[in-house]
Parts: sequence; C-alpha cells; structure tokens
Amino acid sequence: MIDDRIEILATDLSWDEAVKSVSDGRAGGIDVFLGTTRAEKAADGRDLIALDYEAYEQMALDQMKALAARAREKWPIVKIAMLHRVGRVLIGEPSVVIAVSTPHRADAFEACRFLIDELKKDIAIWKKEVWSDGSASWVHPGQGQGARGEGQEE
Amino acid sequence: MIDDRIEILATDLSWDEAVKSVSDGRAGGIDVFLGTTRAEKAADGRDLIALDYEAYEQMALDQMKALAARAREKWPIVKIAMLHRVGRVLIGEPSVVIAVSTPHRADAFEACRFLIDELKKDIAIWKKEVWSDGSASWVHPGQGQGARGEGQEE
Amino acid sequence: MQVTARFFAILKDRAGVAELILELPAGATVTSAIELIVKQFPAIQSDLKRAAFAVNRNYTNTDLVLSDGDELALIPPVSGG
Amino acid sequence: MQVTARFFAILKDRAGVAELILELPAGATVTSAIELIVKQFPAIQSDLKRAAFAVNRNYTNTDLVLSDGDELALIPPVSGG
Repeated sequence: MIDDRIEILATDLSWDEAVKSVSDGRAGGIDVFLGTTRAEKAADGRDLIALDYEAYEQMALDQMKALAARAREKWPIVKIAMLHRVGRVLIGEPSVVIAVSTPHRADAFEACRFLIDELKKDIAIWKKEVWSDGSASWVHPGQGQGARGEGQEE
Repeated sequence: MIDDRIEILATDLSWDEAVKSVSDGRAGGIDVFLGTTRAEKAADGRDLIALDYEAYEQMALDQMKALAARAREKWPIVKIAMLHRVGRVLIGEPSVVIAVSTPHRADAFEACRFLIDELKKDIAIWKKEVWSDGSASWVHPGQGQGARGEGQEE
Repeated sequence: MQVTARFFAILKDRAGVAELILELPAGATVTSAIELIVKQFPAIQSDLKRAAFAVNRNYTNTDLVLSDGDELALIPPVSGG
Repeated sequence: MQVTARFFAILKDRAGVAELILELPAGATVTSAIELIVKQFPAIQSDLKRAAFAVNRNYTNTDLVLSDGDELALIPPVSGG
C-alpha cells in the first residue's frame, strides 16, 4: 500500500509532520525541500510582504498524486510527502514542503529535486505578490512580470 | 556574522530545530537531509537493531565547521545546520541532519548533497552495528565488513 | 447542455468571476465555449492567449467536444512552489 | 616530554584503552610514538595499517615531530553519517 501524504492546506505547513510521515525503517536517507517566501525589494523601493497562493485544488491534488507516481517509477522510493499552501505565506515561511525517503541517499536527493522541479511546471497553483504599498500582482512565468518567490527565478 | 549551527549530540536530533535555525527571509529554498538507520538482515538471519556512533568530538566539530566554510565558498548560502548523533540510533531514527538555506533552490540541493557526501569522507566519527544476537561490529569502509546504515553503501 | 466554467488567478480577477454555468448547444467544443466566455468578459481576452484549458481536471486541447456536466477550467500559466 | 594518545572505535576496543599518556624523548615523531604504542598493544597492529593520525585535531603525516603536550589520535577509517 502506498501511503504518500499529499495535501493542499490553508494552514502553516508542518515540515515536522512531513518528515515523520516519510520516516521508515526501510529508509537510509530522507531529503526534504522547503520553498519559502524570499524578501524582495522592487526597483521603486516597495517591499514584498507575502505571497498569496491559490489552487485549483481537485486538479492540483490529482496532478501531485500523478507526479508522485512518476517519481516512484524512476526511483526506489519508500515514502513521499508533498504539502502545498494556499492563502497568504509571509516572508521566510514555507509555501511547499516535499519529503522523500529512500534506501540510499542519492535517490532521495534526485527524487526530491525532480518533484519540486516538476511541481513548478504544470501543477494548477498560482501565486500573487503582495507589496508594502498595498499593490498586488499575479506571477505568471514568461509574462514579463517581475518574478518573485522561490519558483520564478530558476 | 555566520551563525551556522554545528553540533554533536547524545540526544535525539531535532530536524524541526534544524529547519528553524536556517529559516531566513533571504532564503527562497531550504534543503534538509536526514541520514537514518535502515533495517538490515544479515545472511545468517540476524537483524540489525541499532547503530552506535562514537565521535572524536573536538576534532569532528572543527572538521564540520571547516566543511561548512568550504560549502560557503562554493554556494551563496544563507545558513547551515549540521547535527550529528553520538550513542545509540535505533532503526528509522536520524544519525545526521543537515539543513541549508539559499536564495535559490538549486544551490540548496547541491550544497546539502556536498555536505553529507564530504561529511562521510573524513569527519572523525564512527559507527558500530548492533545485532539482534548481541554481536556488534565497527563499520570501517573498505575493510570488507558488511556495510550497513546509510553511509556505507554509496 | 450545461458546462461549468472556472476561472483562476489573473483570469478570475480580470473577469471578476470565479465560476459560471454556460448553456451550450450539443457538440460545442472548448473553442466555442471560450468564444462565448470572451464575448461576456472581453477583459480576459489578452490573458487568455497564454492560458491552457482543462476539462474535468485534465489538460485538454481546444478541439475537445464538451459533454453535459463537464467542468471547463481556464488555467493561466502556473506559478506554484 | 609527554604526549596524550587517544584511541577510537575499533582501535579503542582492540587496545582496551581510550587514552594514555606517553613519555617520549625530545624529537620523537608520530612514527616513533606509534611504534611505542604497538609494543604495548600488539592487538592493534593489523588495524593500525589502515589508520590515519591526527595531532592536535588535525590530520598529519607520520614524519611530524611531536611536542610536549601534543594530543595524538589514532583514527580508524571513518564511518559517520
């Protein structure tokens, strides 16, 4: 039975819970990635104060489950946890937590990296930048908007 | 000021504390690696029940700090936490926790991988396998002993 | 037949609508549904150019013939993570 | 002069000693200290072949001339992580 933990949450993400949920005696290594809101200052002096996340939840959860299944085809994974926030994520707080346990560490690193890279490509989730002057703008990669947060710049 | 958290501990490692200690508004990504004791069964049916870790603590701490400094030369790191256990580490429990925060995620993954790979090479720490029949044997890579735990097989 | 249209992120903001129920003739495709939506919400036209579409929570091309009860989602470029 | 020798892991178990203070002549090297140790603890001889040595918590080669108060550590192949 695959008991991966895949959730979209409106409350603070618990990386502690994520690690516990993938801990397993069959695993020798666990890799955990947290994507966090990075402080930014716009050219005109405004400060980023938060990212607001919105999800098409039913679709995003289906996509995250399919993504976990793809990772399982590529690496000998013991357990996966993928948690994503919706709502406001303040500077320094995590918007996404991915944890992967595997028998050997190389696979944990590779699978975790794959999961966050792919999650950013086509999962139905969007972020909006919220600035200190009250302005806000959606982040849509490639639209020439100022890219902020972990995801846009890589 | 560099306030990396580098410790050798005889008590359970708190990955929660490790993540908190590297969380920072300048970071967009945090990668965390946990090395955990993996269950093993010997050819003669004995079960591994734990790994006992011993450290030359003063030297190992100096080495871990030097290793963190090497990583900082290679990647734009915000903060590092490196925690290593001594004493008995049961199946599924972590013997080492490394957390790295960076502005962009690729650097966090690479730096964290570098730190665990290098830590295993020359830090003055040793593990002993403890088996269900009461036998125990030191793990010394390359000596032809059955390699167990996360570290030996990769 | 009836098809539920859902708007997300910038398309939701531009349209001022999160969800609506379209009345479509049998045989209508994603393209014909979108044309109807654009007539009602011209403000989304430029952003729609970069949007993808999902029917019943799977990405789809615009030739797909819709069925009664389908859920059609307008998906701007994603930015999760 | 006096040099503290420290034993770890398998070398500690084989010698049955964690630490001892050697009395050495001035000019003694790591090699001469090790020879003295092997005479007292022949059980460690085979495992010593794969050991490294540290003086004052830095890896060193065996030519190093020791000083009074130095700490010499016998380091079997490490297996942390």
